Amino acid sequence: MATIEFSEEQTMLMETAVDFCRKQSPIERVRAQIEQPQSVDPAVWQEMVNLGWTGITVPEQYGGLGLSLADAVPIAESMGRHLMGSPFVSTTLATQALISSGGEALRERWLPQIAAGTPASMALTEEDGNWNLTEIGSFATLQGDQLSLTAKKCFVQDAPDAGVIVVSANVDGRARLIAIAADQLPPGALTRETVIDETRRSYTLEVDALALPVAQLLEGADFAAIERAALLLLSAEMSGGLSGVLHVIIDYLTTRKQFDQYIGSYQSLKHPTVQILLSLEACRSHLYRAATCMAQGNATELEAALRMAKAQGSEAFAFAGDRAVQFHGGFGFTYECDAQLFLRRALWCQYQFGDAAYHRNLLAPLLLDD
Amino acid sequence: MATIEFSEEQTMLMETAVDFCRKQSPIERVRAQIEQPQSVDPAVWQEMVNLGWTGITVPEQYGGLGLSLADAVPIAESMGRHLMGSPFVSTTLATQALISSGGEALRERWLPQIAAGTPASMALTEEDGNWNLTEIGSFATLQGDQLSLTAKKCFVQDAPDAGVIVVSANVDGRARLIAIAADQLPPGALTRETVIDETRRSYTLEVDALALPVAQLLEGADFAAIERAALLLLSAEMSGGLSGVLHVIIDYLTTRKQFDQYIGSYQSLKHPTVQILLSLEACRSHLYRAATCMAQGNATELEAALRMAKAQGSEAFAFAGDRAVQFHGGFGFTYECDAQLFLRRALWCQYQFGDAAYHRNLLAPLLLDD
Amino acid sequence: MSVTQAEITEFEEQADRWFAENKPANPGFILPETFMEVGTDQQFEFLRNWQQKVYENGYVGMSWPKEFGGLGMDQVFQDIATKAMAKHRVPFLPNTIGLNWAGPLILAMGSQEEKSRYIKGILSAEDIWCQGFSEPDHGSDLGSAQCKAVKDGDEYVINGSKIWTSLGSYAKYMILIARTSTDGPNKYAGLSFFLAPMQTEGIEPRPIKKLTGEYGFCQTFFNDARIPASCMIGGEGEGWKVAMATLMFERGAAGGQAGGLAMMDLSIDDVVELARRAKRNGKPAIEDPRVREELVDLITEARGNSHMAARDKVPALATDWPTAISMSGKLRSSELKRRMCQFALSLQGANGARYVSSDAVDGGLWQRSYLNAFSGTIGGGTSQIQHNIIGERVLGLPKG
Amino acid sequence: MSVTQAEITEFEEQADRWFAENKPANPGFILPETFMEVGTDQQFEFLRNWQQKVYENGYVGMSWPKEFGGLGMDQVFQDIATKAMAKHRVPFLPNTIGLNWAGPLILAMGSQEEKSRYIKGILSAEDIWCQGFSEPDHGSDLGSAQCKAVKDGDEYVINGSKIWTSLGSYAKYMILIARTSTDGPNKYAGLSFFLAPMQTEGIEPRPIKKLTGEYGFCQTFFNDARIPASCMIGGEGEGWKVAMATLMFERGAAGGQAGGLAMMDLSIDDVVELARRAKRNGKPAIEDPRVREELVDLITEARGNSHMAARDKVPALATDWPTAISMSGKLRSSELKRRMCQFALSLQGANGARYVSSDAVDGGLWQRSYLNAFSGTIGGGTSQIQHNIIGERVLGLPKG
Repeated sequence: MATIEFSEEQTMLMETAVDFCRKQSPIERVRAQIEQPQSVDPAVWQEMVNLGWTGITVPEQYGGLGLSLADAVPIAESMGRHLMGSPFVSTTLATQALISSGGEALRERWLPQIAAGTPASMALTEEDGNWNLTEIGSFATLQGDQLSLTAKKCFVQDAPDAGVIVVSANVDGRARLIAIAADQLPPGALTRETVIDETRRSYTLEVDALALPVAQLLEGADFAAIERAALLLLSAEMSGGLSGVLHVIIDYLTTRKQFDQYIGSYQSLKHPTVQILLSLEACRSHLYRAATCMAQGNATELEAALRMAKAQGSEAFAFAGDRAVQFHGGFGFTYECDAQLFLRRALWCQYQFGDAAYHRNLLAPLLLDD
Repeated sequence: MATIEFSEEQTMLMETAVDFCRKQSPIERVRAQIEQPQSVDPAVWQEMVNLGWTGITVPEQYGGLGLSLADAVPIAESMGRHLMGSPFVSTTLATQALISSGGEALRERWLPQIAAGTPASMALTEEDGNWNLTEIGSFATLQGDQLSLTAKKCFVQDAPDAGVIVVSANVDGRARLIAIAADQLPPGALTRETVIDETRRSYTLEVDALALPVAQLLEGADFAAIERAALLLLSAEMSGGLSGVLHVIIDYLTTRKQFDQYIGSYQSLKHPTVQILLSLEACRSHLYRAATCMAQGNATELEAALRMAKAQGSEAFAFAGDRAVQFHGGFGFTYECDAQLFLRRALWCQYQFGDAAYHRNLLAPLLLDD
Repeated sequence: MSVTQAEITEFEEQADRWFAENKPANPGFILPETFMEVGTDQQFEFLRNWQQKVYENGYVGMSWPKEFGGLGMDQVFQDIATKAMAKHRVPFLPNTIGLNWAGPLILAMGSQEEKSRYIKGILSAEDIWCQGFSEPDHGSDLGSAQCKAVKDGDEYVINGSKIWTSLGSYAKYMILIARTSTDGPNKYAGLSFFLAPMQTEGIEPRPIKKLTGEYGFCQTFFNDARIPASCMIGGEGEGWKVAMATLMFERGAAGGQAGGLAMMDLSIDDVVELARRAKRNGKPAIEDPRVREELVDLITEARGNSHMAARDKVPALATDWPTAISMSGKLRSSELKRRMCQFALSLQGANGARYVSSDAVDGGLWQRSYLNAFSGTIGGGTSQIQHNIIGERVLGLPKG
Repeated sequence: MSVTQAEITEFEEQADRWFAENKPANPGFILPETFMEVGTDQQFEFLRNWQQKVYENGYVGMSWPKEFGGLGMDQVFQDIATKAMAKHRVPFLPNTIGLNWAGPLILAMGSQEEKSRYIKGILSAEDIWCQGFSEPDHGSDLGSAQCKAVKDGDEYVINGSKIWTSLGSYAKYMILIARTSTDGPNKYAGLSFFLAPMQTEGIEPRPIKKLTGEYGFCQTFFNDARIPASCMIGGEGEGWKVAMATLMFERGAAGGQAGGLAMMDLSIDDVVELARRAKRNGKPAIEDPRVREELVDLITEARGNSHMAARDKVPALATDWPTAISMSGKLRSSELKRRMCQFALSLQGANGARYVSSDAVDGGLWQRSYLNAFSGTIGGGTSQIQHNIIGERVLGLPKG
């Protein structure tokens, strides 16, 4: 099997996604959406649903396309390229959780709704910002056929729009997952968070002794599968974002003059821009290597491939965002300049699901110890 | 007390040293000396002796100048600037060992000779390259008033010229120091080593059950003092070396043309050269801060100051040497170009007495833990 | 004036006590770190009140003449008071341009009448000052200023615009460089210097939204704005000379500043302290070996910078490039600050992605500081331009 | 020719066995890693003998025609043999220019007589070949070649010099680009291509001492050197075309290479393996957390490079800058190699300061490789120039 494979079906998906995001998410619309309560215009979301994107990894028996998560990569990448906000990533993650860990009843309840366009979300991280998904403080106690959940979760994306939120909590001393329906949340359970990437809609979810039927406890608790999905989709967003910010830099370097020369002719700007290009090429290659491993079911190499993609991409995108601001000079210091949008996106991506140092630390035993 | 102090006496010493090394060590002579068996021309060494340099830290009662080791800094720095080889550093280190750890008898025996011009040396490091001076495999057993020494020591500088070599060895389970006179070494005990800095004369010292009077065992075993002295003198050599290599770079950048422009006008060469300048300024500042702490007897700050000087200088000099070769293009790839002499010197300095990572590791508790 | 050691010691204790007792409580919103970052009325009023209180209690303008509102004391007392402010990490005094630029200039070159009119308001923060030197597209090159001042009777008519005007919306006066002539022997000769009243028809400061999402700078537009000819300080065409003198005051090289804390700057010690509190994966960040190595490296760099300043005062230890240290100060400190703040985010785990809000570590201070740090690496000549300047002027490398 | 899977499997086993059994013992001196690093007669003789043995046993030139000394077999067998050489880390075949440049060229464009004269000696390493393209001061810009060839009867008289001639002192022939005319429509038009005999009066290869202290390159001087006009390959003025064809052979794009291992390149796996053996402070370097993080980073970079090559073959995954990967190959691999070797020294504690000798870790291989690595970051256009080229040709940034 080839190191990197990309099917005709994936190629078609990519062409659609590239085209869609370019048209639906020009930078003025990204800026306008920042002022809106939702991360995406409902009409645009409906178009994404019509394209089948919310059901892309939902098995066919539940009304989805039944494709691999690798097929969601070109979509997340194209959205990252155009800084498009939307519940796509959180919905796809929740879908993965339900597929890998939910029992038949929960799958039947939620997957058809998701495929039909109801957003979903995940509530994993807590106040201490720990990236280890199984080290959590929230907990639920079992009383007969009822769960009593006490939880404070952070960075829950697009929570008010989600039909279902999959929440992690300790149950009997083990990290488990619970699917909560939107209408089960008490008023005031969700509070909007201020996060660095203004295209996001991030919420704190807080409940105290919330009673839930035990049937909402997911059968499995495959946190590794959820992390894998998150790393793949985040790496895709970063790869797209890197490409986007590189375009912003090149546009400025080829149109702005200083001392009568296009500033792109100065090596102090040109050479780091080349470094950013090469870091993008690396990022995209790690990304599609990881996607290929996932599609091929190559479990041996998948974890390392994903952590490499996240580590390399996090550093590269943050560097590119930082340099993009710097290279724009005085204009770069203004909110009006698009560089800051990408820098903020890069910082978001870097600090969700583990930064470069975190993943390098986990890569060491995978790569160095036999 | 000021952070950095420099007396009139030190200023005069520095002026002499700068002048002497410039005159005695032009680059052609450095290259010519590489082919010679010794690290310095005996006549030049005699002039250094005449200037009082071998006795600079030797107490007056033994015929020296009785100055602080801080006063040797401008000398080592100037020698580094001109890539001058000589047993000065190893002699001064051995002097420090005898002063800090030798008893009265050993001091009386060796310090006057050293002040009068007999080189001395230290034998500390072993085959495994461990930088921790007290973790050693060589050992001596005590039998009555005789020591029996079995040792293999590496990187013993200018060993054949040394009147005395201070050797570290385990005695009764503790790391100790033993002063061996040149005429006590059996034939074949010294083997020339091939080291990356060709201006050095480095030897392996190997003895098997060599019998020595117990009086040659130094009373104390202040390895920390020896390390401090080594770090200070090496940092001084590196500061000088950085300045030297920067001159080599600037000379080339201001005389060599490519595409009809002086290559120094290209930002890809100009900007890293500025980085090298700033790293030199940092190196020199750390160096003279450490020297000031040493002269002031500021034990609280001395260790950190020295390790910072060594860590920062090691990295900066190695970077500068590497860039110097690169910036000379095709000529930089030839032995004829002086850049390689500095790169080799930088690698030598970096890997003697601990590289940057080693010292940062030791700095962490000093700087971060109360 | 001779000052006794006893007086010094007594005042040190007094100042230390006063700032300990009067340090304002946390206002419940995040404060700016410098006068260039005042983004809300709330922040501005808080800081203005603080300066007023400091002034009323005699801790700023201590060495300025009594007749204009100062205390006429020896400079040593002001230095002690300023140190006490830094020690207790109280808020900075926001009228920076007044205290450090305009005030010293007026005291040195102004008329009796000008001193009476301006000085006291500077100290009490009643009259806020701003600075009009930079222009769009000309960066920090003063000589290229295009903003025009044309004399018309006893007025000058100003047209053009100035950029990066801090506190522009709050300022009563601006120190303004404008071009009164274009046919001098060089581009500097046609400049003049004004103490311009901001409440003038035709002067409009428009706030610029920064990449942080906050305000703090204006672009100030001049549209046939008429100011009295008497606002000029120095003669017509002497603006460059006056500006250079002002910059000398700003850099403290000539003395004369009113004193007082000018910024609440983050130092590497703050980052270390953050590393003790902030958590990565449930453990204090400072326990992570990689974090420790990086902190050591940053401390080494910061100390190197401070040792450079000390070494620069020892002529024998000036290197072969004696201007290297002084010419590189801005480059070194601004780049270090940017990297330091960037690194500080990595100490916070997933919370690195938060922004200014009560949920964020230190209220989002580090995220905001990282974005604000670009003002140092961009303003006053970008780091790229600084490299050129040092390469060419210090090392003698050929121009590009 | 059709090859069966059984034949392939059988040959794989045979080649694997032969190289396992015939891998030369450690010669007791450090071997070069490429043909550009052959510095001593001892090294040269060892490698020449090795190539001869490989040839005599039928593992090189397998796909070249039988009548000229090859085996006339399918290319697939050669590829298997070459892989087996790499797998067993046997020495490389030193006649690189002959096997990969001159040989394919002669087979493609040469006469029957030329093939008979040259090919067998290339394979057996009896006739060593060198390359005369680069000139001093013109770097890798072939078009600027100044070395002159003037026709005089049935000879050409050569004057000028060529630089970086590997194996120049051992070579029997040189593939030489020289200028036969200066008045063509462009600077490429006046070039011609020769198969020049090195044992000619007036041709003098002078060894260049490299920064490693070793030899491996020559500067070759031509002083009224007369070579037969029949040495020209391609017509007069067609040198550029022939050279470009030759470069295609070298890059393997056109096939036709004799095969065989061309270098013993160090990979990141070798560095990891070194980290297991080498000690820092008495412990295997690989146990040091900082070393581990750095190794992970280097592995990530190396794998990124190899994944790039794979991705470049998928047209749909070519980015907005489709030539980025192919144009940056040399820059990426040479800079990685330099940093990798530099890092390898830090794994050795105080022994990082040793040099080529039996006491050094791996005989000083890493120190020498680090210094030799500059041939990659300097030769064929420095890394700085590579950045310019990529910035301008791939990203469309303006020229400097």
